[in-house]
Amino acid sequence: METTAAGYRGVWARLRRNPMGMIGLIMLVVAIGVAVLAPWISPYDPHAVTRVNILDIYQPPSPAHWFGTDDAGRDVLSNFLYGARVSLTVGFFASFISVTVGGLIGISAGFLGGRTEGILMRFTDIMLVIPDLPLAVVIVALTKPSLTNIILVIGLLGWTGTARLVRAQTLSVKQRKFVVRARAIGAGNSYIIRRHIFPLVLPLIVVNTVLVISLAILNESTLSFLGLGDPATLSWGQMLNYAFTRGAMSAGAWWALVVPGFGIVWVVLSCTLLGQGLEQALNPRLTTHHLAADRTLKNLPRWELEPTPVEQAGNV
Amino acid sequence: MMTEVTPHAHKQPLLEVKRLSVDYVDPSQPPAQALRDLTFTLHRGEALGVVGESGCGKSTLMLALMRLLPAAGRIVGGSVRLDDIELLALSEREMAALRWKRLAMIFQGAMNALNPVRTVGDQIAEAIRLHEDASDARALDRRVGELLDLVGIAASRRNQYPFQYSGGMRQRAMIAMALACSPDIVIADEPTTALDVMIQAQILQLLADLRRQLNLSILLVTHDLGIVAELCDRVLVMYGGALAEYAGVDAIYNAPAHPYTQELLKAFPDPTRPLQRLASIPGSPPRLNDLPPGCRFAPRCPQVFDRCHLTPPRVYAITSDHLASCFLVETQQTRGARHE
Amino acid sequence: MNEPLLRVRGLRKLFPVGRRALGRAPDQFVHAVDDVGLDLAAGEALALVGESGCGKSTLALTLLGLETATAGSIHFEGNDLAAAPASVWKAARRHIQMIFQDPYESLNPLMTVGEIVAEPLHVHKLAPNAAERRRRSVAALEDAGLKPAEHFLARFPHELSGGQRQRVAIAAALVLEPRLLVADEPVSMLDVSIRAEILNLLADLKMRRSIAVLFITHDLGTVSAVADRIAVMYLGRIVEMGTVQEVMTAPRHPYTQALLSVVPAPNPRLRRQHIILQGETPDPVKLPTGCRFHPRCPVAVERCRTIDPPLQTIGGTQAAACIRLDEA
Amino acid sequence: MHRSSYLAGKLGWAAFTILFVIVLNFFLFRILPGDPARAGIRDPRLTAQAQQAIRERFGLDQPVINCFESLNPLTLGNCAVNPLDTQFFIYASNLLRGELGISYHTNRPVLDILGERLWNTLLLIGAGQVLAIVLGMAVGVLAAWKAHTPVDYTALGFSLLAWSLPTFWLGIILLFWGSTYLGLPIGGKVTPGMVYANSWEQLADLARHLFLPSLTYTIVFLGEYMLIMRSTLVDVLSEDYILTAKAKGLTHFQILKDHALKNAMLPMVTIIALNLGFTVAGAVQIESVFSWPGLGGAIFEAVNRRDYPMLQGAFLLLAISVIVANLIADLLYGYLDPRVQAD
Repeated sequence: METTAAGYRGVWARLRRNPMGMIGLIMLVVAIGVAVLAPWISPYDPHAVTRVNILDIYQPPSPAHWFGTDDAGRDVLSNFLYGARVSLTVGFFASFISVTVGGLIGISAGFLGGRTEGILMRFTDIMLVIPDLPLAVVIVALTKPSLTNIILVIGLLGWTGTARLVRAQTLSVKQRKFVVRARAIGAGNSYIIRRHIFPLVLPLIVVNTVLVISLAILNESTLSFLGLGDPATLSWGQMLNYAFTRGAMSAGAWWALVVPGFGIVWVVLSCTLLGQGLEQALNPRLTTHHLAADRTLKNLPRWELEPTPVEQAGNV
Repeated sequence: MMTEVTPHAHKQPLLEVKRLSVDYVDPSQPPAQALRDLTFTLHRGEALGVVGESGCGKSTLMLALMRLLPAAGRIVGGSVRLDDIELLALSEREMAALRWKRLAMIFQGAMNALNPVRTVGDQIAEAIRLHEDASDARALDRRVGELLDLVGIAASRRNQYPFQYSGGMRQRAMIAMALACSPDIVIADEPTTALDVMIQAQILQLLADLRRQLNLSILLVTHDLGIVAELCDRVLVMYGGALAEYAGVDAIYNAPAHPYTQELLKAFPDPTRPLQRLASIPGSPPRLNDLPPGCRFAPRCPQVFDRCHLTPPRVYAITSDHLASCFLVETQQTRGARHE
Repeated sequence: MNEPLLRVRGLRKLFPVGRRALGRAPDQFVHAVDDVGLDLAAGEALALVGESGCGKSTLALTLLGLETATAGSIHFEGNDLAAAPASVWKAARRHIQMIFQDPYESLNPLMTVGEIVAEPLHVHKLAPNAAERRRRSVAALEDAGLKPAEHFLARFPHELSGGQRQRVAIAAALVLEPRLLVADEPVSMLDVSIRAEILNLLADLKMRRSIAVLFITHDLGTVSAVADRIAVMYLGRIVEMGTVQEVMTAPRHPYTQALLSVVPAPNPRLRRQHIILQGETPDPVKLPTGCRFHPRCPVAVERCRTIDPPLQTIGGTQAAACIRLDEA
Repeated sequence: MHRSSYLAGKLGWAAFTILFVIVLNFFLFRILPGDPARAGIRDPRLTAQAQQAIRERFGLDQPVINCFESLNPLTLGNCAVNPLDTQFFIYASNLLRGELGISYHTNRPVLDILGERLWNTLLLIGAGQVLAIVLGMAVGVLAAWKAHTPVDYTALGFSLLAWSLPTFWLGIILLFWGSTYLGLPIGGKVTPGMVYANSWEQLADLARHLFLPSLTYTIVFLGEYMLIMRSTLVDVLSEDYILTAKAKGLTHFQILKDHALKNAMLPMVTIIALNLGFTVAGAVQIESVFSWPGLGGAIFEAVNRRDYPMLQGAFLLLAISVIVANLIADLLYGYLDPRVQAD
């Protein structure tokens, strides 16, 4: 991705005109709002100990429980609202780790080059080929499944893509003449990275972060669904795990299966849309699509032309 | 070697462009008037140089002639006649059949204009297969070899890919491809920019030789007045999407009528007269979506007067073969008329 | 004789090619710069002319310390920089500045004009405070012909035209008050109408501020607007050197003659006989034997295959590297 | 670059990566708390004899590697041990003989179980992946061709949505729908206890079981391939050589077929290869939802049953299959790209 001459200014203006990006942003803001406001907007407290009656289990949606109840007679809506907190926490923290590690490795490899780059990128290539989800499953299964561990595992396995992207971008920025110029002036490596490389790699990192968040959220929900979630918190993935393994299917309790999944899709889709929109806003392509529909002749007047001015001017 | 200005005055031109106008539309901005009322002719065997600085509309002109404008480009008026065919009235299918067969192109930067994953010979053969009967594979193969030979590439290199060619050879291959269907007109868009001076000279020599051999009509689009002086019979100087001056090559260089042409020539270094100081034209070309109300060159013109800022000048004829879009021409003519 | 500002002797820059096999030294090299010597006096402009791949840009980068010389010496104001430690280089860099070919690429798009011009002061910690930096930036911008300078300080490169950008690049070089300005193809990306402004500006800087200019170009046409002397390079070597008058009116090396003959003249009445060299510049890895120009030379004789001619003075200040000089 | 050296380089790299995975697989299980060997000794499901057998087979009395008696808890040991007598070497030589241990759950050799399961995974991935690639690329080509038209926006919207669906959740929803309304089986590969009259019936039963997981797979990856294909092709279509082709008089269809697709396929092959990692991750999710007896399912079951030898073996095999798939893609790339073919 090439950072445009316009820099960061105008990005917001372009993002505002980008329907995908704006829909994503609004969806993400709504999700964050729900997570923050969960204690105030939830009809029930999911942490409260209640005595469960067999009749409370898998109640269909009703005015008391808009989204029905789950396998333990708890209000699905309240769990759903609180679940946003877990997903977003994991998403933000894990992607922070991934992007930091990947960014550092990518910038170092791209900027330093030579042997450092060779070693770092070989390592990245290996990590890229090892399937991360099965590896995450193995690691979480061997350690204690806690939220911190899940964040660490997802974060530390999810940096490879970022590293490759950041390296490629660093390489292209490094070759640009203003970096050579800075060197010719006598600027040192840390100055050049700080002042010339990083600001131009940053937009890419921002776009990438948004996408890494969505991947982290997907991974967390998968781990939780596979029964490797933190037992102390209730994430959307865990809600699905409980529903799936505790008879929601046979009970026909679609609400217990649909609602948490909807939450995951909402957040992941919001990040995906925002990421796409941001990329287009940061990197407006000026390329031409050569097979675009041919509209070049529209509005053409008939070819019976009045005499050209040249002919009129015939005072020769 | 000097070329007479009007060898074809009474013959019907091969290509006749009248009042061609092109806009680029952008929903968030007023349309850019990339080309306005451009009128010129091209005769068989003639080489016409289209000269102008970046953004003057010369590339737009070339794409409009081939009807290859990008999606944002609109031909909003005018006529392009090849013999008796009105190109702007053809359907897309009819136009496609005519492209390359009669109007071929040599693009700038042949690295990108050749498909990197197909062999050079294959890309040349493709053009022939498309427009001519090519059922005889042997003959086709021989033809490709001859074409490469014509541009000075060993026929044995037909099975190589563009990346195995040097920059100069890619440009030669591009020329061979342009000649594949024996077109009437070859449009060359900055065919030598980004090439070294010596390779540039080789390519220009090649174009000149081919033109003589094949009686080609060449439309040479360039920013380099020197190249035009070397190769062309007539010159169309463009400024801000419109005709500034249009004349035979000798008149343009030795009796330029438009101040823009005059200034451009002063800015161009002359190797035969070293140590002269170059003149520059202050300011920059107009933005095509925000044109001045009067003459497009008025803001930079050293001979500007009041009227230039008010209305755009028409195209005036100095002689039947020398046109310029400048009020000065009109003034001189009326003054001349009064003196008579 | 006075010590010139810049004295280069026997400068060589080789790039190894291919893979190093198990600790063995590479046996093939790109001969980018191969035994080059030149002098440049204060306030003098030397044009270094050659086709792409002749080593002229590598020579510039080596003079700026962005490439390390393989052999030879670079004496700048008496100090040999070729073998100098980083600290000497850092001090010298204040006095040697460079401007690049592409003004769209050589300015950081995210920095304002003010920041770009003040950057060298910042890096060398030359201005005690922001006001001083600003004062000197404004002065440099005005020297580079951007007036009023205040009008430009807060603008970004993309808001400027190509010519203005190149002026900003020149201002950023001038702010350190350099003694040597290396200009690598400074006008080849600019439109003709703007080209002259920049060339004239360089000529003025040379005259008024006695800054030495090393003007690198492939275009012999633009040389005379700036330079006093010309050095023509072919495959890493200087093949001809002399004043502009000498070289442009009476080139002696067949390569220079050919190069000059193909510069398009902007007038059809001046169409001249072109000496068009066939083929392309040979691979700088496998250099021809003898004179490295002989495979393309229109006047080569048998001896040229074996004798590698040195640069020899012809008369006046002109020198050329050709064994057939005496015959002509 | 010569084609043979390209080939050799890629093969060597794949071998090195597999070696790395083998080493990782060993140390991961010894650094993290759940050491399968030690856990195995304490596993109440095993008889004392079996435990003794494991002890010997894995050299559990031996130090992990030189100088380290054990890694978790970290215990230093003798550095002068014959390297052949360490657990690592025993693990490696066992591996060479195809000895991956014995499943705690079934008491069968892990290798035998995995051998059966590998084919099931390949069947599932193969069916889903081929369909997703073919359909995804076809829709992607269409969207790129008709970029910025309603066709494109519809395809794009669908793809972004599909990309955002958690695989397992889509699986659940499809399973819920398919089993309720279409009467499809709720999981497994075959109907238990069913007697087939002929092999057609057996095949039909397999197809019924394969339908929903394959559909899930196809939908999820369809979106991804479509997005990649579209953006790659849009880039290619803005190249100058496409304009050349148009100037030559080729129709849009000819340009797509003869010029754009081959250029777009080069990056596609690489990207598809890199995606295989995620593809396999998808197998874990789908196989657990549909109780499909594949490698992913094996990992899921092994986690729930704390069946460490199975977990270790399944992970190893899964990682190796991804590496091999990547290798195949690299070789394909070498075949497609003339810059590798040449010379």
